Parts: sequence; C-alpha cells; structure tokens
Amino acid sequence: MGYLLETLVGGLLAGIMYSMVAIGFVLIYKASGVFNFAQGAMVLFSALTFVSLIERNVSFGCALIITAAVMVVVAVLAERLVLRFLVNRPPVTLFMATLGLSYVLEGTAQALWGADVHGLDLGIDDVPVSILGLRLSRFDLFASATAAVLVVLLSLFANRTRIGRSLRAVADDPLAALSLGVRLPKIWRWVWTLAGLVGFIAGLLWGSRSGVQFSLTLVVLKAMPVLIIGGFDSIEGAIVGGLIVGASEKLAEVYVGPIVGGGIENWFPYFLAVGLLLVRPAGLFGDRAVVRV
Amino acid sequence: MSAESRAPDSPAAPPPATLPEYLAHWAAVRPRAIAIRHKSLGVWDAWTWSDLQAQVGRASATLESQGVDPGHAAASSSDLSPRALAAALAAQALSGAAFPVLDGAEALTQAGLIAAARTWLDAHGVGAEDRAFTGEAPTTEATAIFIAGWLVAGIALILPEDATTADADRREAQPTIVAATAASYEQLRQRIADNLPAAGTRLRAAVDAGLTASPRNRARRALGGWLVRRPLREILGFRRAALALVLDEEPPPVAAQELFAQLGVPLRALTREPRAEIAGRLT
Amino acid sequence: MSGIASREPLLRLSDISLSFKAIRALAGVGFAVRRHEVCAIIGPNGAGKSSLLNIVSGVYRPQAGEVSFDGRTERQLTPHQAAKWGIARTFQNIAVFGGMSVLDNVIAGGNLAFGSTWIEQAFRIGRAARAEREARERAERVLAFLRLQRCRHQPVSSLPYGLQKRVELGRALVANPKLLLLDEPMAGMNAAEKREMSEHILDVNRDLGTTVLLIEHDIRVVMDISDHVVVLDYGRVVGDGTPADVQNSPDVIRAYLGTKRAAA
Amino acid sequence: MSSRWPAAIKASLLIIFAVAIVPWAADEYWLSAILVPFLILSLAGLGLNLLTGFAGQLSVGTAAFMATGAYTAYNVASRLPGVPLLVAFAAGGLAAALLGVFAGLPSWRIKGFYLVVCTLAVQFFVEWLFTAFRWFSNDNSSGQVEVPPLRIAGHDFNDPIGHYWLVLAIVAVLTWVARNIVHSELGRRFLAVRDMDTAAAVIGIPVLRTKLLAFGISSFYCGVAGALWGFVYLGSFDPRAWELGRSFQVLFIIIIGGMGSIAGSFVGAAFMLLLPIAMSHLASAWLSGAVDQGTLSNYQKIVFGVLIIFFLIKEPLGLASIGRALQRRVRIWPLRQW
Repeated sequence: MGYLLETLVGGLLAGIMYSMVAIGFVLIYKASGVFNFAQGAMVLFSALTFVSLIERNVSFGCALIITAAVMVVVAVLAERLVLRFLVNRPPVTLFMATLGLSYVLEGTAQALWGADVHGLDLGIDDVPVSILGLRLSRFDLFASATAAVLVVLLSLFANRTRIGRSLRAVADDPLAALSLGVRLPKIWRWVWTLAGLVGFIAGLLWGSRSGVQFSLTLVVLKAMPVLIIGGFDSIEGAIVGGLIVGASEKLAEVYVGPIVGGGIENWFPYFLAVGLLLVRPAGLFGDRAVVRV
Repeated sequence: MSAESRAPDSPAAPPPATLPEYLAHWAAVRPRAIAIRHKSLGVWDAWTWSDLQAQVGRASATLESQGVDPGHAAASSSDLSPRALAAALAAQALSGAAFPVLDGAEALTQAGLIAAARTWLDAHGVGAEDRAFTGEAPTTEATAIFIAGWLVAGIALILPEDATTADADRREAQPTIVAATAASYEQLRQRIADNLPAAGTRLRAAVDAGLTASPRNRARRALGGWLVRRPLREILGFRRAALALVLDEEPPPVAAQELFAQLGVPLRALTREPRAEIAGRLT
Repeated sequence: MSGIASREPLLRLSDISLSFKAIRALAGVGFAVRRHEVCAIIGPNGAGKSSLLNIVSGVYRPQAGEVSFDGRTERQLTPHQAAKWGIARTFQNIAVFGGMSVLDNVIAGGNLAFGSTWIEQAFRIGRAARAEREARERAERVLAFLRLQRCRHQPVSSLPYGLQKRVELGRALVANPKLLLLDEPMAGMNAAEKREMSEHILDVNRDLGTTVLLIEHDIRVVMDISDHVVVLDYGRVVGDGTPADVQNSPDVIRAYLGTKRAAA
Repeated sequence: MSSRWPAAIKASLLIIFAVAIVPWAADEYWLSAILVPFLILSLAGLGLNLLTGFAGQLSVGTAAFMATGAYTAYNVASRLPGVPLLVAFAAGGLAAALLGVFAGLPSWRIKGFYLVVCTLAVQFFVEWLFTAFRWFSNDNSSGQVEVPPLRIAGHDFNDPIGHYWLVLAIVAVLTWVARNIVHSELGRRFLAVRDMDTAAAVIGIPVLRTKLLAFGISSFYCGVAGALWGFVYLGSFDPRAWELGRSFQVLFIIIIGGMGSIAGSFVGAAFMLLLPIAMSHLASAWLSGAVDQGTLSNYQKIVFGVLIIFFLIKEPLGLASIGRALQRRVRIWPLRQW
C-alpha cells in the first residue's frame, strides 16, 4: 500500500516535469494557435547552450542570463523568419513548419556544442527524503516547487502586465484584439520568448536529472499526451495533464509493465490520451469550438 | 473520302439548285464524310452528311406535324447548334426561304445565296478537305453566305460548344478556315495583347521582334517563326488555318489586321468580288 | 411563380429548438414548405436562419423537435441521410472544394448516384469507366445549364466570387434534389449578378420543379422570387405567409424591417 | 488534357527509361544504394501522399506502418514455407492497412493535431510491440531478423540488378493503381474531404468511410514499402529501422516533392536521397574531410529544416507544382495566361 502511494506520488512529481514542457506549448498555442513541435528542440537548445557555457567556465549567473538572451533571439528569429510568412495558413502547415524549425534548432545546437552527453549539476543531490512516511525524491520536490513558482510568475505576468493582458486578449478573441490595435507579431515574439524561457527551465531540470543530450528533444513527445489530456489551451490543464500522465505511466509501468514485458511508458500515455479524446475531443480543460458553417 | 469527293456540278446529276438539294447531294455522294463536328457536353461529336440529312428529315417532319410557319421556325433559330442548323435547313426545304437575316438587310434568295457562296469558295480555292470553323450565329447576311459555302463545297463545319468557349474549342479543332466577325477578331487581338509579356520588358521586346521580323532577315524570321508565331497560331487554333474570313462589310481595326497578317493568316473579306482583300479597301 | 404547388408539404419542421452552450439559436420553430414552391426565410442577423438551414441539411442536431421530409421523419438527421432524401444546399460563405476543378466539384455533387465501387475504380475494371462517363455527362449538363463550360477545368479557388457561388449551386443541382437550400445565394453580389442568380433559381424551380428554401437579406429579391415567406426573429417564427401579407404584417415590420433600418 | 503529350506517351517513355536505360547506365552502387531506396521511399511517400496530400489527414505514423508491413511479410515468409514472396509482401501491406484503418478510427471525432497525436500513439506502440515481443523477430534476442533469399517463381532476385527489377515492377504497378484512384470518384472524395469536409458530408459523401479508406490504402502502400525496405534494401533488420525519424523523413519527402501530387512523391524522394550525398561530396571536395560525418549530419539536418520551412512558405505544393507551373507556361508561350 505504502509502495503504491510512493509510486503514485513519485509519478505525480515526475509528471510535473512533463507539465513544464507542456506549459511552453500551451503559451504558444493559446496566443497564436500554433502547435509548436519545436518546443523540445528549444529545451535541448537552451540546456545545451547553458551547459556548454558553464563548461567554458562562465559563471552560473552569467550563463543563465546569456542563455536567456539567446532564447529571446531564437524567439525573435522564429517570428521574423518563419511565422510572419505563415500567418493565416492552415494550422497543420504551421505545425509542419515548427517541425522544420525543430530540425534547424537541433542541428544548430549540436553543430555548435557537439553531440556528446554533458552532465549538469544544479547542486540538488537527488537523495530520497521521507515526508509523512513516504520516501520521495528531493529533486522531484525541487522540480515541482520550481514549477509552482513558474506558474505563479506566468499568471502574474498575464494579469498584471500590459503585454500580458493583450496576450490574454489575443488568446480569447484574436480578431477583437487586433481591432483593439494589438500587434500580432509583437505578441508572437513575446509568447515565443516566454515559451523559450519555460523550455530553458525545463531543460535545466531534465538535464540535471538525465544529462543534457539529444534525447532531451524527446520530452516533446512526452508532453504530447499531456496536452491532449489537459487541452492545448489551458495552463492548469497542462499541469493536471502532466500529473495524470506521470502517475498513470508510473503505475502502469509498475503494475502492467511486467505482464507485457516492460517498456510501455512510451505509448501508454498516448493510449490514455486518445481514449480521452474520443470522450472529450477538447481535453479536460480546453473548450470545444462550435463548427460555424 | 477525297477519293469519292467530286465537284458538286458533276455531269452525272443536274447541279443542285438549293441548299437542301446540296445536302441531299453530299449525303448521296459521300454519306460517311463528316458534315458537322461540334462539341457538346465537353466532348467532340460528329455528324456525317447522312446523319445531317436524317436529322433534317426529322426536323421538317416535326415542323409539318406542328404546322409551324417554316419561315418563322427558321427565323427563330438564331444560335449555332447543329440542331438549329438542321431546323433552318428543314425550314428552307419546306419554304424555299434562305437563312433568316435578322440584321435588317434584304433577305437573299436561295440562288443569290449559293452564287455568293460559290464566289468566295472559288476566290479562296476551298477544297473538300478543308474544315471551316465559326462561332457566329447565322443571323447576318455574311454568316448566311459562309454557311451556304459549307453546304455548297461539302466541307466539314466545326462548331464550338458555346460562344464563350469558341477560343478553346478552336484551339482543339485547329481548323483550316476560320470565319468570324470583325468584332470577334478585334476581341481576339485584345485578349492576346492583354496576355503578352508586360510592355517594356525584354521578353516583350523579343516577342514583338519575333512577330515583326522582316522576311529579308532570314535567320531572324525563322527564329521568330519558331519561337513566337508558330506557338501563337497553335494557341489561337490557327496552326492549320490557311484562310481567315471576316463576316462583315466593314474591316476590323488595323491593329487586328496587322496582327493576323504577321501570324501569316491575313484577314480576307467574304465578298462577291474574287480575291478582294480588306487591306486593298483601306484608307 | 410556380403554380403547380400541391397540397401536402414537402418539408415540415415541428417545434425545433437549438442552442449552443448558453446561447439559444432556435426556440420551438415550426413551419411547412409546400412542393414546388420558392420559400424564403428572412429575419435580422442572429435570428437563427442559418441554424435552421443547418438543421434541415443535418449539419446541426436540434435539442428538440423533428424534421419531416416527403413523409419520413427524423429527430437526429445526419447530413448523409439528408442528402439521401434529396436535400441539397449551398452555404453562406462559399463551401466549394477549392483544390478541385469546376467539373470535379460538380461531379462530386452527384456522388450518391455514382455507379462503381472504389475497387473497380482502382483497377479500371467493371463499371468504372462507364460510371465515370455517366457522372461526367450529368455534370456537363449542369455546366451547360449554368453556362460554366468555359472554366470547366480551372481550379475553383482561382475563380471570382460570383462564379464560385454558381459552381456551388451546380454541385447542389447535379444530384437533382427534391429540396434546394440556399443560404444567402446573392450575398455580396452586384445588381446584375443578383438578377442572374435569381434567374437561375427561378429556372431551377420552374424547369426542374425543384422546391427551393432560401435565406436572403435583399427584401426586393425575396418579394420578387418567392411564393412563401417565413420571418424569424430571435429564434421564433413571427411571420409566415405570402410575400404580400408578410410585408403588411406589423410585427414583421417591427422585427425585421425595423432592425434592418437600425442596422443600415 | 493538361499537357501537350498524351499521358500514354509520357508513361511509355518513362518505362523505356527505367527498363532500358537505367540498368545499363547505373553501376551496382547506384542500383543498390540509391535507386532501390529511392523507389521504395517514393512508394512510402506515395502512400503518405494519398492520406495527407489528397485526403488531408496528416500522419506521422508512416514508419509504424512500414514496420508492420516488414515484420508481417517476414513472419509469413519464414513461418509459412512455400508461400510466394509476393504474397508475403501483399500480406505485409494488408496487415499495415488493417492497422491503418484502426489508427484512422479516431478521425471520426477528431482532426488536425489531435489526429497527429493518434498516429504518434500508433508509432510508439508499434515500435514497442516489435521490440518487446521477440516472437515477431522469431525469438531472436536482439530483435534482428535475416530475410529469406528473394526468389519468385524460380527466378532469383538477389543481385543489385535483381533488386532493382523487383522493386521497380512492384512500384510501377502500385503507382498505376494510385493514379487510377486519384483520377477516380474515390480520388474526388479524398479531395472533397480534404478541402471542406462539412460540404462533403452535405453532398452525401460518407466522410468517415472515406477517411478510413484513405488510411487503409495509404497504409497498404507504406506496408509494402516497409516490406521492400526490409527484404530488398536492408536484407536484415530490427525495429530501429522504423523509428519516428523515418516517419518524418517520408513526411518531408511529400512536403518538398509536393502534397497531392503523385509525381511529387518521386521527386521528393529523389531530392531527399541525393541532397545528403551531394552535401557529403561537396564537404569532402572543398573542406577535404575537415568536417566529420557527425557534424555533416547536423548540417544536413539544418538544411532540411530550412528547406521544409522554405517550401511551406514559398511553394506549399512543392517541387511538383513548380514543374506544373513551368509546363503551363510553356504550353501557352508566349502568352502569360489564356
């Protein structure tokens, strides 16, 4: 029983990590309707840049700032060179464009910093701590704390700042927002920047857990079912989705895996997601658009 | 078909005196030869002379049964569908009237019509293998004479699906004789002018050079022929065209005449004086 | 207009109600369309006209009420069922297949009558060739009727608005439907285009005997071409009769013409 | 209609080229390292194009369908001795088609990205299935399988030229079928569902059935392509031959080559194969080995990414549409339009 609980909580905490990546998606999707497959590449790109700076004896703080700046540049370029030319094209086209973008980012990152695995130490040693009888990974706790802070910051940004408000306006009703003189390119640059930074943080956490390497881009694939479950356009959805995926995949791995020979965590969340899709085509939190004809 | 094709006024039979008689004649002499080729529902269809005669027979039967005044029936056929032509011929067979002429000019008699037709046929040396194309309804005297020419010479007449598709259909048919009103030729010129490379560009200069290359400059002439004039004729459906008739007394604007002259098919008048060229009547 | 309007109605709607989330689009709407008539639905924007057409063509499912057509009744009509019944339609903002040629658009409109299976088509065996030829011929007749032969092979997306509307009409006609639904067939057209479209509609109604149910804002056009006018306002029927008596009904003037003036 | 030359002449010229000229001109390297994979990838591209380019349903599960085809063909061929090779390939195609129809079922409710995710689910499930269950790989611990020799009706196809003939024949037939489909009523239904599914439903097209047919037929093509990839190109394979990257590769083929164009699938495949070769040649020629293979593959990734974006922006219908435009231009030269 305790074991079950530990697995569950462990899964939930791991799920937070998925949420971190998913949030990056949601930001971009909400504001521009773009399904950004390049989010994973951004995670890798930022993490790799950061580690490489550290390895070149740049101080932690400077590395943070420089990487953040780089991600801003990436966001601006993405808007200037790609999105700008694809406005009001079918969403699937934009999706494929981000697929191309992810190839560019991955290629660049590895061409610049090389393809070998880099260790990343944030100074949180992953020792199990025991909280009310449950043995939990301190690192996971740290991650979830970070996530919590991140969400709070984002919501503050969205509610308190002007850009944040116009961002929400665009998300709610693009046409109205435009008529109110919100400049779309600016909005897009902003959300891509935000998504880049969120990806950066996710990259740090993932990297310090499993090493900074190419496989980081695969977290994008982990985030996919999270989004389906939570809905593409809801931050809280992303969080809850992450928790659900994390928990269910751990449980499945522990209790179903052995029966079918393990390794099911790659597809199990997807089946969960697709199953849910058939019941609620817009996910748990996303709202269903009415077909207008 | 050319094997059995004989001049209409052969000693064997008395020369036909009316258009229906010509129809009967060709139906007898070469029943299998194509009389009308026309597009309907997007596909080319063909009537042989015997088909046409049968159709005319049916048409006149219905006319009689309904007791319609033939003159009126003929007059009402102002479009250029094969059925309309057949109806008109049927009406003539019954009434002896000529094609209706709705533009107010005096209606020709059958004899006058045939004589006029013979003149332009002889003037331009039309042969049995010629295929004549027109998109104009037989509502003017000139058109009537042209249509009569088709029956007299026993050549194939090609009709477009619809007035709006004439250009496309002409391109597919590539006739040897084209007949159109001065207005139509002018419209065609206009359409070409609109779609040539934009004026002032190098490309346009090259095209113009190709069109206007003088016969003296052999190489240039040949080049222009291959790169500009031939493709243009192809697109316009003039690739095989040896004769372009103007179905009007008044010639089309000079620009149109020049263009078609450059393309190698000078516009000719459908007149009663042999060999008359509109160019001759200018100024 | 069409004098041959027989007694029993072709289409009958009984207290149809439809709402999206909180918004109520239709509340207990009911009326009947007689055979061979031209029936116009008018009403201010947001009165639920389009929703009504969407229900009759099976695109929306009403929460309450039922659709009876030609003796058969459905609560949850599907688009496929509607098409099978012989209900064809055009859309308010054109819904042609932009990537396909004019001809293919119209051929597609007759797909229910297509006479070969996809296996036959894939291997060019059996009825494939004949079915294709027949479908093409049916379509060509419609093209000739609407004088669309000239742009037969052009992709529809490359055509001007007016022509696209005509193609959409052709796609609906090729199935020779019993009932033709037209959602603002003349929206965004100039006077000449409108006249032409009205002509086409009346030709269809007279020559093919097709019953027409249309939505139109231009009150003059409506009065010209329709035998029967239904007025919707806020999802309710506020007028139902001949153009003449609808025109004179006070609450129609209040509901429709009034708001029109306000809008204009 | 669309071109000056009747399709028959074009086709026969193409056949003459492929049958007479190519085998005579190409050496073994070209045959087995370029032409065979080119034809197979073209077939896979053709399959995906039927689904994505024509029926408008984006899929990133292509590799899964290929794997299914390959493993089914392998198991049929190795477990049922005496079954003709072509039957095994067909079985591979059919198995993939079944999986495809299953993968397409959600398209009843969902579209766009959501559907993409469904195909992703299939991709991962299949990868796992063939890795986790050794039965599929004949209980070989590494999951590696050796395919039986390629013999059809007593003819031996085990040399490069034989490979070429075998693949060419199969691809030619399937391309002919695809062409029929595209120009048939089914093809029109595909386009209708792609362009405006509401309107398609309203004119009586069974939308779900059409989508499922698209998934099934497309997956059949991918399955056969997978079988050929495993049997003819690789000769021995394991599940890693069909990871997600392969799906993207095929998707890029049709984006670059041309969505909704049969020729595009071939053009795209050729481009996809030749560009990296060209790049590595250039690298070795100019930089003379200064860049190692790893770096080069990174540059290739960048180039492909850029190309994808470029085509999506400038030429959404790919190289094929550029070709068509040129053809049209030539047909009405010297006019601009007619």
